[in-house]
Amino acid sequence: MVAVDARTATKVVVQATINGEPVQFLAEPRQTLLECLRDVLSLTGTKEGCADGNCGACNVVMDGRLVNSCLVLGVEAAGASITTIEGIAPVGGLHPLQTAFLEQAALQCGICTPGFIVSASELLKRNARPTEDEIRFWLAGNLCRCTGYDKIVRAVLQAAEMIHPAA
Amino acid sequence: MDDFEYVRPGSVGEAVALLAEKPGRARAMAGGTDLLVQLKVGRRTLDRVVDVKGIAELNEIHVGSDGGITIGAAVPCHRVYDHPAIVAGFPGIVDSASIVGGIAIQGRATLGGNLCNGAPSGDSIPSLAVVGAVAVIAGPSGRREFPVSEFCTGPGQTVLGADELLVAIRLPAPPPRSFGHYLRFIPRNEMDIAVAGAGAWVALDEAGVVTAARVVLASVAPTPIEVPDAATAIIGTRGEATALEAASEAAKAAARPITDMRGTQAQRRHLSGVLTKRALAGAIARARGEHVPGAHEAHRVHASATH
Amino acid sequence: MPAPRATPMATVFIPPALRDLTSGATTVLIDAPTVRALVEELDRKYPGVRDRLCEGAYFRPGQTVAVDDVAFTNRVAMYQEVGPDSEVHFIAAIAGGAAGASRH
Amino acid sequence: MTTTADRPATSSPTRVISINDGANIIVSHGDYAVIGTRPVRHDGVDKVTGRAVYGGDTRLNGLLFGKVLRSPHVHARIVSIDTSKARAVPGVHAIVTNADLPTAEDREVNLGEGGGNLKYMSDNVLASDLVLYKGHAIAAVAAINVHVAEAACALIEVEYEVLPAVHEIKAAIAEGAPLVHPSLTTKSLGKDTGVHSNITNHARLQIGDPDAAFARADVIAEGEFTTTMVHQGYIEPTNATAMWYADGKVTIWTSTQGSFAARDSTAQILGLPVSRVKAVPQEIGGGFGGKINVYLEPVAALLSRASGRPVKLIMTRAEVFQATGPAPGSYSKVKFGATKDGRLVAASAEIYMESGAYPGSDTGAAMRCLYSPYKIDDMRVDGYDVLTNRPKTAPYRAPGAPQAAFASEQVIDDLARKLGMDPVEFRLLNAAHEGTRLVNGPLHKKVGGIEVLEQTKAHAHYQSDLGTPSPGTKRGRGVAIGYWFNIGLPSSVAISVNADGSVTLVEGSTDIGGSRASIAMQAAEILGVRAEDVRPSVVDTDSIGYTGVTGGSRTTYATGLAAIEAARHVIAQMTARVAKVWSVSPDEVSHDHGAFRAGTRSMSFKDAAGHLDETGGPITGTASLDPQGHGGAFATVTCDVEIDVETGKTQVLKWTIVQDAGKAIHPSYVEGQFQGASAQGIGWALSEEYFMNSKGEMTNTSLLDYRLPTAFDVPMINTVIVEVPNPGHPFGVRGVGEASIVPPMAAVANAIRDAIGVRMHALPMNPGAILHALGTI
Repeated sequence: MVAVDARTATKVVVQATINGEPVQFLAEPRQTLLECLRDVLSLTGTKEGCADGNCGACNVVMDGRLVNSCLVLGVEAAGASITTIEGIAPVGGLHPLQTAFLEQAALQCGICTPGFIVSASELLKRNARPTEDEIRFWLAGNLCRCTGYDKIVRAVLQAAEMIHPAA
Repeated sequence: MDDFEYVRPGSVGEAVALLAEKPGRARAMAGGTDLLVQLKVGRRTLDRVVDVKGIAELNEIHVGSDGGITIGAAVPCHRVYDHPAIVAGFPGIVDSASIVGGIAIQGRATLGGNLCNGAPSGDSIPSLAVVGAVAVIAGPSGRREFPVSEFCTGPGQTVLGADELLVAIRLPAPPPRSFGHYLRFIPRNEMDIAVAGAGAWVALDEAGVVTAARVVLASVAPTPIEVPDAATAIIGTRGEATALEAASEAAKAAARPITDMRGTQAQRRHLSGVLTKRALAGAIARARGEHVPGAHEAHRVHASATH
Repeated sequence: MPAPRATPMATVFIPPALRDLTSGATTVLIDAPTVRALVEELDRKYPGVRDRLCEGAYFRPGQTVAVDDVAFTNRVAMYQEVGPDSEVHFIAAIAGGAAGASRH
Repeated sequence: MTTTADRPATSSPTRVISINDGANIIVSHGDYAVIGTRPVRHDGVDKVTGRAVYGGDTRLNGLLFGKVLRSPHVHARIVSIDTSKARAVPGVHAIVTNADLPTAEDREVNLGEGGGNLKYMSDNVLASDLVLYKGHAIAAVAAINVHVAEAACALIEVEYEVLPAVHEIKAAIAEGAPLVHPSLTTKSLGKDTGVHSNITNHARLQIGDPDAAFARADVIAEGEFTTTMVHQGYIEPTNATAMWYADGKVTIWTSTQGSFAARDSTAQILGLPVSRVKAVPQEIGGGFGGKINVYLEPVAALLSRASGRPVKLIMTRAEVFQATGPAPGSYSKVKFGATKDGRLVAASAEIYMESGAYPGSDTGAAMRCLYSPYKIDDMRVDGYDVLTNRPKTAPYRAPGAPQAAFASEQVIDDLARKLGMDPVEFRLLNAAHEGTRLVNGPLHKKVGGIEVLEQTKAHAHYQSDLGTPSPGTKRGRGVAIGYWFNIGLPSSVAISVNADGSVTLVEGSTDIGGSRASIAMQAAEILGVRAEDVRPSVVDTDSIGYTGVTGGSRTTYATGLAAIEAARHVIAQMTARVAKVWSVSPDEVSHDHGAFRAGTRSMSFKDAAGHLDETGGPITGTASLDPQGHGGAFATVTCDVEIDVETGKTQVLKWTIVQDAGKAIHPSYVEGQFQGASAQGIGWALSEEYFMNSKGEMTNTSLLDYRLPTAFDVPMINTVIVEVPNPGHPFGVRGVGEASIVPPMAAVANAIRDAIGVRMHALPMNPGAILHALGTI
């Protein structure tokens, strides 16, 4: 049954795990995961920069994979485990990447920072000591207009060393 | 975005029935990285989206005893370039799968979706076509197979019927000493759509002479196009400069590019020659057992040192 | 460069847009304590100058003055003091990266 | 989760990873306790954890979502608008058009920093009878969600009478071109010429007699150059939320570079007294000059009045490109003359710049900057503002100067080649300094051009060889210098002392690049406390004195000065209190390095704060000022490129930017300005452009085809901070936000010329253009 009247589009109950917590929310099929996170669940840490997969500001981790949440439907998240920026830091502290971004001044306006930190956290899970080029290739899908990327690369390197200190 | 009904069938039969019920108003979705963008900007409107990620068969990668591999239509790019057998047997396909969009896009986008989107610039289509890949299609009256090299019929148009579902892509067993290589040209180093692309595949005999070859170009015609003359120019040679040059000229002659915001006709025609030469050289080197890096093995030539 | 002066008076540089009123003179000596008085005096000597430069009691939007190499913003320009041997230039008021590129 | 961070984020940095040591050099001046250190910014934790609230994150009870209907035509008359079908869509609460705005008078409005013509500003927010560019706003809908609003927009029926359009500068200035504003005539040198054309203004700046001087020149170089329209590229789309209350008051929540500018512009356009409007600045996701004008605030307010509900509008990326304020395309002709011993003697230039759909562009700033690095006795520049059927242009970081420098610094490069001189030596020989006359009349005050050029020459990068090119490529090195005059404008700050010796600092400057830290550090230096003991907060327009935009590289300078004055006001009051504690007269008590002293006795700021309640109660120091002592700044870029001659693709291998900051308050964020502007310059040079089809419609309206540089496209960016103090600030601060974007495009062009021997005369220098320049296609 398709809603002819846009207002009463059929909502679906979606059950997912978000930042380690079981969550239920209502979503119209057309609402993206990004829209559900921000406007339904008020998790506004995930940002929208383009809505078509070209800027990375909306990146989240879904079932262990980095994805653009603007190109995933909310209803597709049923049964999935999702990590957003709000779930990166441990209780009462910061993730090494968050500390490194602050110490290296790797953000200016900060709108792209959540996306960069989520993306970089996935890189460091796969590659404990990435090179400058490997960091740049992995983060190529995250656009930043303020920093010129230099200090972001330095922050990821510092975080890698904090997580796996050189012998 | 206009609303639509979202369904997630558990079997191929169920999916086919859901598509057949609304011909032209329902469409299969795997990664959705092309489809959702089209729906958002109104380039396509649908009553029903059939999410096929719930169908086991479409998520499988099956390696045959003969070395042939079948890749489910819903297998995302990251599982393709992380799969040892594909990396070993089909490096050209790994070249493509690792440059579709960025890392986040590759978490969702599939080779099946890239093929069904049928864009002339589809990065995976040339590298699948040159290895003789075959599309496994299911419809109301059963299954059929169709060569990838003829799958696209126009910009965004394919042979797939409105009531048909792409189930998998079958890669035939590669003959010995045979590999592919895919290169595209983009103004940036990532996150771009091919201004031009070239997929090449060669098989060598024990003496290192090319016994078989295929070249398919992207972004220089309404569909990806095969260039038989480029293949004949390289067959029987060892990939010397003159042979590569002849193949390059054949590619340029076959190209029918347009001018748009991504590139001019003259630029695309020229690039189709350059990329054919380089893709063939890469394929031949791989067939000889040399390691040829893809764009994802980032080796930008410079040191970032200040001094 | 301006001619050497006998009595202490400010040197006013006339921009190209006003030289038709000053019959081609590029610099003029004016004795006045403030920019407002200087403009009044200039207008007495070369009628029409005040109307070109000002709109009511202020410089027109996009117009201001620099006294001894300090460029003042449009609204405060009239209040600035002028020294006995100051250099005065009528220049465009540009807020640069701010809202107002030069307005006409 | 991985391991827990082992120490709190707010500790000062203990470790800075340097990939290539010597990447970030400071040629330091002056010795301070807090100034020059690198504390973690006060608002940092919210931003790295996703808790910071940006404009788009605004949440209000009963919030409706708006959508704007935009013109599909490049130039047309609106014959009729029928909203009846749209109103019938369930979930639609309000629809507004230009008819809902008060009739705006055709008069200049002063918004405290330039301002503009009220009718043009109003018509640009919602078109009256004419749409002048594709994407021009016509109507807006507020509904229960953005999808319903979108569906309703599609049902608004507009009848157009399509008009001829022109969207390129050269076409717009050609004889018989279609007129964007048929009623406007060209003002030339301040006089109305009565000629109806797309050129709305011709201004000229001249010193001496360049034509005569060219006759005396031994060597002359000249060239014509064009650049295309580009966008600031801020990642957060333009947004606004508004509530029109029953008592006629209006509050707007927005991401803006200037909450007072947003308040005043919105009030003018809505025909309200400023006292009825309050602007609440949320965090801003980048602006670079593009978030000073208001585009959505008045529309959200009208929708709120009509619906009685708060309304939020957020632009899509395609709307940001087509309907905000891009930077103008330009067409420049530049000529320089020099004697055979390398002395510049003559310069002349003509600069045409796009103002877009309404008059007013950046020619004034471009004219002021292009000769400013040099000492030239006879020089002239003519500037022309050219209307085109494109969005009204807005500032983009040193607006106008980068386009002018792309032309002038390439001709200077040619001149140095003809003279056989090293390009840095040639610039040093002719470098401007204190007392050098500027083309608009006044003399340079104390500036650091020579020091910047000397550091450029001495840098390891300039001394290094280019290295062997990869197979099939050519390498080249280019250098260029740029100038930006920076501005002052008013700012206000209030500082209150807490009993524990910490202070709260309230300011109106929105924080785009870490200015909360640089303002707090200046107050801390004066108070003699740690930067971490100052709690800065950016507040709304009802909570602080008037403060100008965060733009023009003014914030750390002007709001810094206000923080210094407010801190001195605190110290004066604390001194009196300490005198009371010691029962001595206030003039016997001195204060320096955080301690009050009288004879042998001393008391820390912290202890003094403990006595406030018993000596007279709380203390607040305030300052509102309109500083006029801002100092200009020079920047050079040295860059190495490698070009694949078969594909025409240019890869930037190495980049070094040297810039005079006067005094770097927080060096990390000063380096960040240099590095961010460099990357924007690289994009502007190599890949960014508004690609228009033959009808004048932008076709690359996504971040896929409008190519911003990615992390994988640019190298590490080496910085050198030179400190030649600006006498107009106690610590010597000069603005640093804009000078760095002036030289990059010219430096890349000079490097490409060095690599392939061909001068590139147009931007972007993309692979197709380079293949064409090489004659390959």
